Amino acid sequence: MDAQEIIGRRVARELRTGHLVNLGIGIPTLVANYVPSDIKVFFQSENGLIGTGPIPEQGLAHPLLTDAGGRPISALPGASTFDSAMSFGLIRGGHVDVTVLGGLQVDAEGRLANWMIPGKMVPGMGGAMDLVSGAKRVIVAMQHAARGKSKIVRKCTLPLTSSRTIDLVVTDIAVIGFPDGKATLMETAPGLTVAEVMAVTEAELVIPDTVPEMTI
Amino acid sequence: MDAQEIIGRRVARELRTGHLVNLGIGIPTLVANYVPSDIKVFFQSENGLIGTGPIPEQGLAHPLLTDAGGRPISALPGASTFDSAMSFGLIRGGHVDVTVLGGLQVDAEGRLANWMIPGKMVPGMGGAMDLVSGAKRVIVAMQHAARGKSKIVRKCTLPLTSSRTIDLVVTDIAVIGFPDGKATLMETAPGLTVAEVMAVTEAELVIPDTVPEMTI
Amino acid sequence: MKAISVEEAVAKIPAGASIMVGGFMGVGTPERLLDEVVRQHKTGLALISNDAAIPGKGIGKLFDAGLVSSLTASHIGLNPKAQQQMLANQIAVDLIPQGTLVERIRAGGCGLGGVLTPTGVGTTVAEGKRQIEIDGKAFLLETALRAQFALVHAFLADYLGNLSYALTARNFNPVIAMAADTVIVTAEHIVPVGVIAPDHVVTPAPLVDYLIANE
Amino acid sequence: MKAISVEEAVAKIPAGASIMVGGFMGVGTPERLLDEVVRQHKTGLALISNDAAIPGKGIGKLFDAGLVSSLTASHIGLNPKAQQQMLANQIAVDLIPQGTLVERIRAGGCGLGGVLTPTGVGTTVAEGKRQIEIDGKAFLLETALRAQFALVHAFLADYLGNLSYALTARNFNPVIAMAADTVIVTAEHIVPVGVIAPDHVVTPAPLVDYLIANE
Repeated sequence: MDAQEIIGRRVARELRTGHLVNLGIGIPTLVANYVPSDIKVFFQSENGLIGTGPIPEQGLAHPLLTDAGGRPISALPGASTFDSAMSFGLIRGGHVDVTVLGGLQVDAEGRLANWMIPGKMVPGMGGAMDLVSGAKRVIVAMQHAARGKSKIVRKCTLPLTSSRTIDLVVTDIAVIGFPDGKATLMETAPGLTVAEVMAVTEAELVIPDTVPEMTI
Repeated sequence: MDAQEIIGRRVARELRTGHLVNLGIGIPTLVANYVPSDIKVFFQSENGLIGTGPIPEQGLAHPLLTDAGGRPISALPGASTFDSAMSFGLIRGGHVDVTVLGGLQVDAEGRLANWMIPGKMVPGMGGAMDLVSGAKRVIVAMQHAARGKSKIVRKCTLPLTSSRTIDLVVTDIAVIGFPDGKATLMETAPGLTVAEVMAVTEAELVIPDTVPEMTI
Repeated sequence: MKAISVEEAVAKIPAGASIMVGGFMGVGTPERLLDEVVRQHKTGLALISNDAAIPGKGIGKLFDAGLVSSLTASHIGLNPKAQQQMLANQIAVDLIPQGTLVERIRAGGCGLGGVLTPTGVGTTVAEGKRQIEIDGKAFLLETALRAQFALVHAFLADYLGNLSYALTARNFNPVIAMAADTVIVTAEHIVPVGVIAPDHVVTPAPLVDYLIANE
Repeated sequence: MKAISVEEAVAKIPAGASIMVGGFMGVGTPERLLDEVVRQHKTGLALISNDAAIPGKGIGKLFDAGLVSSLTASHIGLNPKAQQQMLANQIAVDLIPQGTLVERIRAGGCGLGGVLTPTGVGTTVAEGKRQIEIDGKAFLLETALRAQFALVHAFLADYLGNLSYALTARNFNPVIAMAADTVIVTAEHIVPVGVIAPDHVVTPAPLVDYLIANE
């Protein structure tokens, strides 16, 4: 199982029937592929849709039905469409139960930086700041490290996405939560020891008495 | 022609094809009866309708189609319905071209008091404050005097509806505008002289060189 | 969303709860829920609604039964009972402009702290409120409004909880459906999923907690 | 509402005008209007839109033709031309959170001076903005946004100007239709009055100034 699949499968286990879920681009998008069939969630696309379905078959795509990246999607029975004011009313108003976003850095207190690398092109924050500020639960799904450097850092050096802290980080090697506002190792990826995770994590981690392996 | 009909007919002449118009309760409601057939306006009911039509025939009323007072109305072809946030977005956002409201007092600078008599029961301002603050043009339609006392006063003694001044008052004996912020006699009712209007008006009126009779 | 009986739904509302109720002069009000609130005699309610309707109809029933301890509304002019209870200090009444009321509820539902409105500047409505100038124009800062429960009346509800509304019965319903911790809905018709086209859904299913089932 | 040709409509837009354009990554954008804006070479536009789409599509065409002098948007990540023009200081770009952007436009359309949003507090977005505390929680004061022109794309438009939208092509269109001095609309289908049921009208007719007629 590759790193992205581990992350996608583990995040999917956080979803419950009835949840309204918003998935960011990149790894978060994969989560939809791993939702167990007995769990019925609503996926929101922030361009104005609840009830996103899979990519339509060849020849069935409709030009006015796309995801937030402009790619064709389908809509499940019971879907609803709305304008952008409603879409972000849902997001900022706490109606999104879970948002899953990519990350550049998450720090020891749960702050997220995911929209800007100073000195590089700034494409804009899109809906990320609203999602992190407003969703009931924020899960970051990302590789644990980039080019050998831990993305779980002591303190974010990149510009923050929100002053609101996130709830959970799922990486290819660990699940980290923030009880009492401190990064805490909740689970390790199959086959990895606590010490191995700590060794590749810049932030200091609180280590509970028992740290189970991820079930994926 | 009775006083109310004079007022209703004269106000109706202020409406233009394409106008979005909101009529308050009482005398303003009568305006709809006197709109010339070649003028096509949209009437808004602030409970969520553009395109209000006449009271439906006996037996055709629908319980979910009423005016802001809860009375059955009909909807004309091309009508639209919406929630209260949209309804007041239209009102406050300047999309209502003309609102016609009743008045308790209008003063020499064009301020309106129409929602509260201290010491009496306060039923609440409903949508009046939003209408006066937000409509493009505010016309007050009222009797010139109540119990022998002029309602066009030097200065409002009743609580104001808005700090925004109104554009026109149409009464049974005069049309008064507010160019340069001063109550100015624009027209007199048929058969009345300027002196007769001034005699029953508490506020000082600017009198232009020519004051035509109302065309109704 | 869970489909439950009207008795079960109303049993979830404690005495003294804050409730928003849809409807405009009794049109678009969840009558079955209000009848059951009266039957279960839920006292001390903090009620937020456009108006007080009239005795015997819509929200008026709550005043008839003496269940309201406070009311936030834009007018109560057509309900003499509500007026009497206000004058007798049995209920605390906060009368606010209708556009301000709906915008405060919308803010509560959309995660905004409040809005700046020109309505009420220079009037008694401005008393005790922060006034903020933007480009030389004065606005009142009106804060967000939420409640524990929203009692919503829809025209169509599908099995998932998607809602649509009819004609002037829409009014405050979709707005309060976003601004309460628990949203309870009655519908004129409960229909299969797909009967309401995606473009015609006004309140998306995830906003609805309980739908009152047919008997 | 007046039905006019696309040439006449665009001729009303002066060079340097502020324009809001509907669409989200090119979906729900009035392409015919943008093609004509390019043909008439309207330069120096102050553009307000969700994004910059991609070259050759939707709003992207305005960057291809070098017509934009400033852009207010939530992201331009998928349009390299817009990015190049930003880096070359040919266009001034103001990037703001998407929810804040749409709420600022809604405020402009609804006569609000602004809204208080938690989005951006404690980030670079907060720089230079008033921060207001309500019940101990911090919010940014985000002010209303309007434009001279809104270019709207609808699915159905009736002869009076009532509009409805399809699927995810709704996005910013109904919001900008309230926030501009002049509203110009293209529609996939122009239909007789009554084809759009009152409950399905999203943008009421009086908001529309010009509808682009079929050729």
